[in-house]
Parts: sequence; C-alpha cells; structure tokens
Amino acid sequence: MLATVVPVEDLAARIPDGATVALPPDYGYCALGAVHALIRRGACRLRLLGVPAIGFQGDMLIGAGCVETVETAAMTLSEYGLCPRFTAAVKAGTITVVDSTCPAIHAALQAAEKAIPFIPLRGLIGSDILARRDDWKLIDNPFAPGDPVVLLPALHPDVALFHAPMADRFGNVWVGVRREQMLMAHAAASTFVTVERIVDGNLMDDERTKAGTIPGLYVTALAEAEGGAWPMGIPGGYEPDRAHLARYAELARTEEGFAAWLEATVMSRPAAAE
Amino acid sequence: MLATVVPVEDLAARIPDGATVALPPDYGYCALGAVHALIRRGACRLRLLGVPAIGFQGDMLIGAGCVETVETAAMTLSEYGLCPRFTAAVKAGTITVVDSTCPAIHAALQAAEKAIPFIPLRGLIGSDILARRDDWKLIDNPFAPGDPVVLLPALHPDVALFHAPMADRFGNVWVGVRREQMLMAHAAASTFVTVERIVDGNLMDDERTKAGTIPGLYVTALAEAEGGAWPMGIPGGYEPDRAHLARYAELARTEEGFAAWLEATVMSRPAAAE
Amino acid sequence: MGPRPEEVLITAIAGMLEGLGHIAVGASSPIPGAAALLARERSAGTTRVSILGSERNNFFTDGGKELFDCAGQGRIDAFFLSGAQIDGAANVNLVSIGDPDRPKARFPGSFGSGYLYFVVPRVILFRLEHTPRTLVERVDFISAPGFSEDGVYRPGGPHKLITDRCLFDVDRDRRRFRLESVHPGHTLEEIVEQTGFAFDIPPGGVPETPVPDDDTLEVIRTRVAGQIAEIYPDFAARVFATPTH
Amino acid sequence: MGPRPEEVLITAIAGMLEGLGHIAVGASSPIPGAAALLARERSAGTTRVSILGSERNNFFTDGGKELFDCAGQGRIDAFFLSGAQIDGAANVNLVSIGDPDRPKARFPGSFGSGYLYFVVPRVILFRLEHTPRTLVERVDFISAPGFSEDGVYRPGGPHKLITDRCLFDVDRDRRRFRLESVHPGHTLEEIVEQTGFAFDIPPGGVPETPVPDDDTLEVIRTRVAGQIAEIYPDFAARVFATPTH
Repeated sequence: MLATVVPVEDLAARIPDGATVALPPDYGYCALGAVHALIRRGACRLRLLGVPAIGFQGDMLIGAGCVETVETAAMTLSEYGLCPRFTAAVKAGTITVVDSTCPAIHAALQAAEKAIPFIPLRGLIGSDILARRDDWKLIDNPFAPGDPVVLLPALHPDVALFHAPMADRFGNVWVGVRREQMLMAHAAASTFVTVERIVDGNLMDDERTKAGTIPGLYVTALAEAEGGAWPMGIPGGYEPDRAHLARYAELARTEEGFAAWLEATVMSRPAAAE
Repeated sequence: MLATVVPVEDLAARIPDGATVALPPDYGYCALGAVHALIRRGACRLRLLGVPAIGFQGDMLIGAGCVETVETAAMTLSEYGLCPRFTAAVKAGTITVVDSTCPAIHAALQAAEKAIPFIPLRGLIGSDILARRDDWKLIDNPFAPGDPVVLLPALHPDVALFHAPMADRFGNVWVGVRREQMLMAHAAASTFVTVERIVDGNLMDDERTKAGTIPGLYVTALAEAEGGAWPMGIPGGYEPDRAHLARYAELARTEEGFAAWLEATVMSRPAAAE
Repeated sequence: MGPRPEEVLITAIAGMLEGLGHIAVGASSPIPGAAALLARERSAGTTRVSILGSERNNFFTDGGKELFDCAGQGRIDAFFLSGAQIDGAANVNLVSIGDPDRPKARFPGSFGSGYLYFVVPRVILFRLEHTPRTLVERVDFISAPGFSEDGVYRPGGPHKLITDRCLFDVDRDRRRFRLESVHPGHTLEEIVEQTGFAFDIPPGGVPETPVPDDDTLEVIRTRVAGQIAEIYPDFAARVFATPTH
Repeated sequence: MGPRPEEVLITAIAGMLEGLGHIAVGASSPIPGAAALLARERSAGTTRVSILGSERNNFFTDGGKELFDCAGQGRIDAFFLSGAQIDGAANVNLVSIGDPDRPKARFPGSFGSGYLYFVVPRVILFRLEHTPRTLVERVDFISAPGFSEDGVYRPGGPHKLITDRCLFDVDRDRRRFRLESVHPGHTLEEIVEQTGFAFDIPPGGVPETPVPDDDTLEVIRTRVAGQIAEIYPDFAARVFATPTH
C-alpha cells in the first residue's frame, strides 16, 4: 500500500489546532521544517508532549503562541541553556506545564501502544511530581498488600511528529535505534513524518534496515524534506547549525528578539506549497 | 567489556535444574544444539516458558524427561502436527501445563523488563485460561469503575536460551526483527545464546546492525555453534532439515520411537567439551 | 473450469472483508490468506494485508507482541480464528477435550485467541471440518468466549462462521448463529444433522452461497494464486496447480 | 603539575565506583563521566560504563525507555543526579523556585530523577555550586525524595553528595548528610557557612579529600582524558588541554 506523500506545509496543515502533539527530544530526529510550517499556519492551542523531553522546537512553538500546555520530563536547550520562551511563558502563566518524569512518559505511551488502560511505575512516591498529578493514582499492589505503587493512565497523543533519515514509497520509515519514535507512532492516532529522502525499493526487504523501521501501517503522511531537521542536526547525518542555535538562544531571551528571529527565520521563508 | 564465550556443553551446564527457561517459537531462532546438550547433561525439573509458543525443542525436552512444567500459549510442531511427547506427557499427567495466551506472555515479560510488579491486559475475561490462573487477578479499573480488567504479575524467567545469526566479541547479539528474543534477554536473570558465528568488530558501530542488536550487557554467556539451530533453520540463513523434522514427528509418536531418535540424534553425538 | 470449493470459500470470505483497511491472517491459513489477498486486489490499493508466520509477508518490526498491540490499537479490522471445537455461543476451544488436567485430547493451545477475539472488530471463525464433533453445543474449554457480559471491554467479536458446508451470520443481540447460506452441493438437512449446536434458520429459506463470477475466478487464479504460492506452495499447487519452487 | 580541582573530584568519585559492574552517566556530566571511565580503567575489564546523550557511547538499542528499564532490572549500579536545589534530607529539585504554577525561577524539569533515585543503588549527588542557594534546608519542589517511608519499594537512593567544596556521606538511618572530607583549599568553617542545611560533623575532625597519586594522575591525563575528549571536547580542552577535533 503506497504512502500518502505531501509537501511539508500540507503535512503541518493536517495537524489540527488543539491537538496533543508528541515530539522527540533534541537528540532525536526533530521535524523542525514541519514545526516552522505549523508556526506559519498559525497553529494554536497545541498540547505538546515531550518524549520524554523537548528542546528548541517546543520553545519556538511556545514563543510563537501555538501552545496551550506542555507535558514533559524536561524543557531544555542543553548546552545552550534554559528554554527562554518556555521560561517566560511559565512565569507569565500563559502556558500550563504538566511536570512528568522520563520513564512515566515512556510507560504511559507503552500503555497506549499496548491498548491497556493504565500501567504501573515504580518510584515517584513522595515526589511533588506525583503530588501535582491528579490524573495518576497511588494504589496498593493487588499482588502484595502493603506495597504502594503508582498507576499512570495510558497517554494517547493525537499526533506524533518527527523527522527521519529515510522512508520508502510504502511509508516505511527508518529510525534505527531511535525507537522512542516508533513508540510514538504506535501510540499516536496520527503520525506525520518528514524525511531526508524517499528511497527506492522497500526498507522491509533488507533484514538489517527492517530491524530499525516503522511500518507504513502507522504512518499517516510523509513529506520529503532534505535538511528538514535544520537547525537541528540528525545523528549519523548532518551536524546541528550551532551558530544558528546559539543565536536563537540569545535572541529568544526577549520577546522582541524572538519576534525578530521568527520573522527572519520562519515567517519570511517561502512556503513550499504556496 | 568482553563477552564470556564457552563451548555449547558448558553453556548448557550453566542452566541449573529447576530453572524457568524462556524459549522462542520454532519460527524464531532456536538453540537446538544447546537444548540437545541440556538433554545430554540430564537436566531435570525445568520449567519451560514459551515466548509465546514452543515447538520441537520443547517436545524433545519433555520426551527426555527434563521438564516439570510448561507455561505457553501453544505447543505445536506446526505443519508437522501436534507435539507428540507433550501430548503423551499431558495425558499421563507427568507434566503440568499452565495455559496462557500470546499477548499475556509478551505483556508479563514486558512487566519484568520494566521492573513493574504487574501489567493489565484486555481480553481474557470469561475464558477458561483466566479461570484456571490463580496467579492472575481480575480487578475493577481504578480509573473507570465498572470496567473489569485482568492484571498479570511480571514473569521473571531465570534463563533465556536462544540462537542468533551472529554476535561480536563484546557479547552484542544480532537478532534483527526477532525482538521477542531481546525482550526475553531483558526480562531474564541470565541469558545464554548460541550463534552461528562471532564476527570481528562491534555490531554497535553500524547504525543498521545496531538497531537489531541485543547489547552485551544482557548476555550472560555465548557459544559459537555453526548450524546451532539444526534441525530447525534460521530465518534468512539456512532452511530447516524438513526430512529430519518429519522423521522426529513420526518417531516421537511412541516412547520407543522417541528413545531411538534420542539415542541416535542426541545422546550418541560426541559432546564438544568432553 | 467451474469454481472449486476452495474458490467459493475464498470469494465468500473476501466479501466479508470489502473496504477494510487492514486484514491480518494467522499462520497456516491458506484460504483466509487467499481471501484477504483477493480483497486487497479489489480494493484499488486501500487494503493492507499482513500474513503472519510467513517471513516474507510479516511487516511487523517490534517483535512477537506487535500483532497484539496493533490489534489492541484498533489497527486490525479483521482476523481469523479456528477451533478444535466451536459452540453455539461462538465460544472457541483450542486447548483440550475432557478435564484439562487429564485430557482425552490435547490441542496446541489458545495462541492469541483469548485476546484477539476481544479486540478485532471482525473475527471470522473458520473451520473446514463441519461435524457434530467440531461444532458442539458447549465447548470443553473456553479459549476465547464468543460474547461478554455488559461492561467488559469488547470492541471485537465474531462476525461470521464459515465451514466447508455453509456460512453462518452472527446475531450479536441473541448471541447465536444464523444460517446465512449453504455452499453449492450441500443441503440444509445435512447442515442441521452435522451441527452440534442449535442455530437460527431465517424464515423464507436459505440461499446458496454465491459462486465467483468469471472475473473473480480470473483474479483468484492469476494474481491471488501467484501470491499465495509464495506463502503456501503446497496449497497453491494442489488447488491452483501453481508450480512450486 | 599537581592535581587540578577537577582531578581531585574525578578521583574521589572513582573511589565510590570501585568494583561496580555497570555505571551509567547522564548527559552533560564530564566530571562524573571521567570518574566512571577512571573506574573502568582500574577494573581490569569488569566495569561497564554507559554515557548517555552521547551517540558514540550509548549502547542501548531499545529506545529512550531502555535506560530506565535497565535500571529497574537492577542492571545499573551507579548513577549521578544533580539539582537546582538539594536539601538536608537529600531531596532533589530540578523544577522550580517558589510556587510551581507561577515560579520565581523555572528549571528544565525532573528528567528521570523521580524514578532513577528509587532504583539505582548508588546515586551520587553532584553539585559544583556549593552555596546556601543550592544546598538548602528544604527544596521548593521535590523532583525526587531523598528517602522513603517504610514499605515503599526503594532499592536505590543517595550514596554520596559531592560539591566543589567537600564530600558528604549519607547516613541512611538518620536520613542526613555527614561531612566525609573537605577538598584541598577549603575549610570546615567555609562549608558550614555555605551550606543551607544542617549536617553531621564526625567527632574527631574531618580529613582532607585525598588527592590522586601520580599513577592515578597519569591514567586520568592520558587514557581518561583521551576518551572524555571524544564526548566532551570543550571540557577536555579546558581541563586537560586535550586538542579538540
């Protein structure tokens, strides 16, 4: 069955306002081109889910006013510091942050992947993460009374959005060891992927590439976007544009600086589909 | 860190009597050479766990008197019919069968992999599988009262035993898409693997082989055993020895026939380590 | 040459699969497999077929659990189950006859039935041996129940029961089978006699199971036969005289 | 050249890791990373080190969840945690200062601390800025609690707290820190003044943190520096004058 292949702007247009959007961390494969297209189309009320953390792409979406809530284990620009638009929005109270912890996000997505209503997780007891999560439950282990354990409800993102080095015409997407992206695709209702290139043949035909491939079954639509992670890099592909990232981190410290960055980098870029 | 590499007989010697041993189905990579060595060393009281089903290797171990219980979703020789020694043992009451269903075995191993005490699973309610499992619990979903759901306790095998096409000197084992073997290795206390060949270099260095590789961290010991799946085949490698398998299925219909097969095929083979 | 019995079954099953997005077929199921491939041929590229237990046609990449996870996610629209016994309440037995602890007969086991029957919307029960021994009043062991109490999570369940003699529809409200059609060469009397459970017979008579038209037969014997031969060479050689390789 | 402050820390931490089978180090942790590599150098091939957030040194193949699953399985013996605040009960805050809903300061978030602190036997708390602002009486937000009630599953917990001024041991019974040693160039008075929480001072005086001997320095500056430069080139260039590439 052939994949639905669309331009990047169309991919972004398929992500509705108000959607819960699962995003990979900066060290994964981030679909920055599609994120910029989301900003250009004026997406709003997005509910971001970090799998398990979010970096530049989340800060950009927040700065552009696209975001209502963020559930994540962390928001960080790593060696470039804190996320400035995120920090400003939290302090201003314009977004809601739902603090989580990495394994809770993975586990709750696995619950969605397995179509089970909840999943237990060790740890968390006595933390303010748990204290502030009305949606989590502390129960007594039914198999061993006297053993308190936290239950997390399954996390069902509306959308998974990420980038990958390659896909084929059947929508099979190679992510290698970045299996949190496979988990996102399994757990989400819709999965949108940008790829560096669409290759000939079928990634399932070689046992080695097959082992790191998300079957097209889970992929709603693909866009071919060479350099689609820019200004992030892709592991094993190209390096991040460190100068641009440093400039972003610097400019985004102020609303005006962010607005200038946004205009120059995102808004003034001709949309491929226009 | 270098892997522990031993002869096949030594690998089998490290699997203690009474151990719960997780085994892959016939369409996976089965370590038949090691299973034969287990029979030669007179292993007993083994508790087999099919992940999720077992075929020839289980029937051989049962016929040789090595097995006390079998927990599995199925025991089958597929196109070669029912498992004759298993069927005879069940009828004679000399082994205990714990009937399960495929996703329950996968889910309970995932619970062990995640170090969570239990995991829910849909389905099962109203089945005799559930009715006969004292170790499973039916609870009311704490997030949605009135929604009954089954909880399975984590399944912690003592041993995972399987074959693979290749490993490297660091104990990294390539299984490709046979990720139930990775799950077994994550869930088991000890993992013993026979491989067709130990390759030079490091399987983690190539992003493509890395995606289908079990890290050496989970591998207790390796044995190099070319043709170590015989008389089973390995997918993408060699074909099963269909004539031998058909002869086994025929001979194993009687205790005498099985004994003759055992003597000719297993007991009289010179043990590599002797 | 007129339609063979297998081709009637393939066509009847393909009719149950029309317009579905994703059909999964278990191991060792050549007729359901061929039916799924026929449905795919007719879908103009909108139907996906996963055939399990076949290296070449297994498109899953997340281990043995993925089929079940995928079904749980609602991404599998139809699946096939068989049973050593199937009863009038659509219960399926894949385990044993008699006391399960000291059985008179022991079968392989339940496989994934205890789960898939609950979550796949169209589970097609398929049993070629239609006798009072296989279609029983009450199964000796419930691998998977046909119906569930109110409140039990159950988006899936039985859709049809097809045998070598006839096709039954499922009345989910009455929790019974209803005879839908009788395969060519078989009779209502024979079916009543050979069925161990009570079932409904619609007033006004039961039609014959439609035979494939010439176009359908052509597709089955060319494109479907060619694909199925890669997976089930013996079946294809026997039914379609496809050369094995 | 004598030992640099970083080399004293690396040596002290490596001492906490002796004989362990598997040490995991989080992202952006050059000193813990170097200490783990030093422990590995001394282990004669029995210590495994996983350095996360580094493509080259990440040996996991099951996605982001594997680190946590692996730790839960008891396969990780030591890990490092830091905190914007750490308090006298070993609670760690990685989230915010003030009301979390309208914070005065907001940090990245808890990452995996709310889990790893519970399951890794030796969690080494590491905070280079030792001031009353960072080492506080009571954290504003508990990302991960230092200790747990009886009955809570907790095979892991705090093992040591090391700062740029000193090393604290953990008294699990009294649920407090106890000063273990003072780094060269620092004083007990300074530490009391710069620590926002109460801690125990063993009677009879507190020793100076041992400095690495010449053999250790040699290993750090050659084999460890070479490996750490691949992961943290800036750190290696600054501390060891290792050429960047």
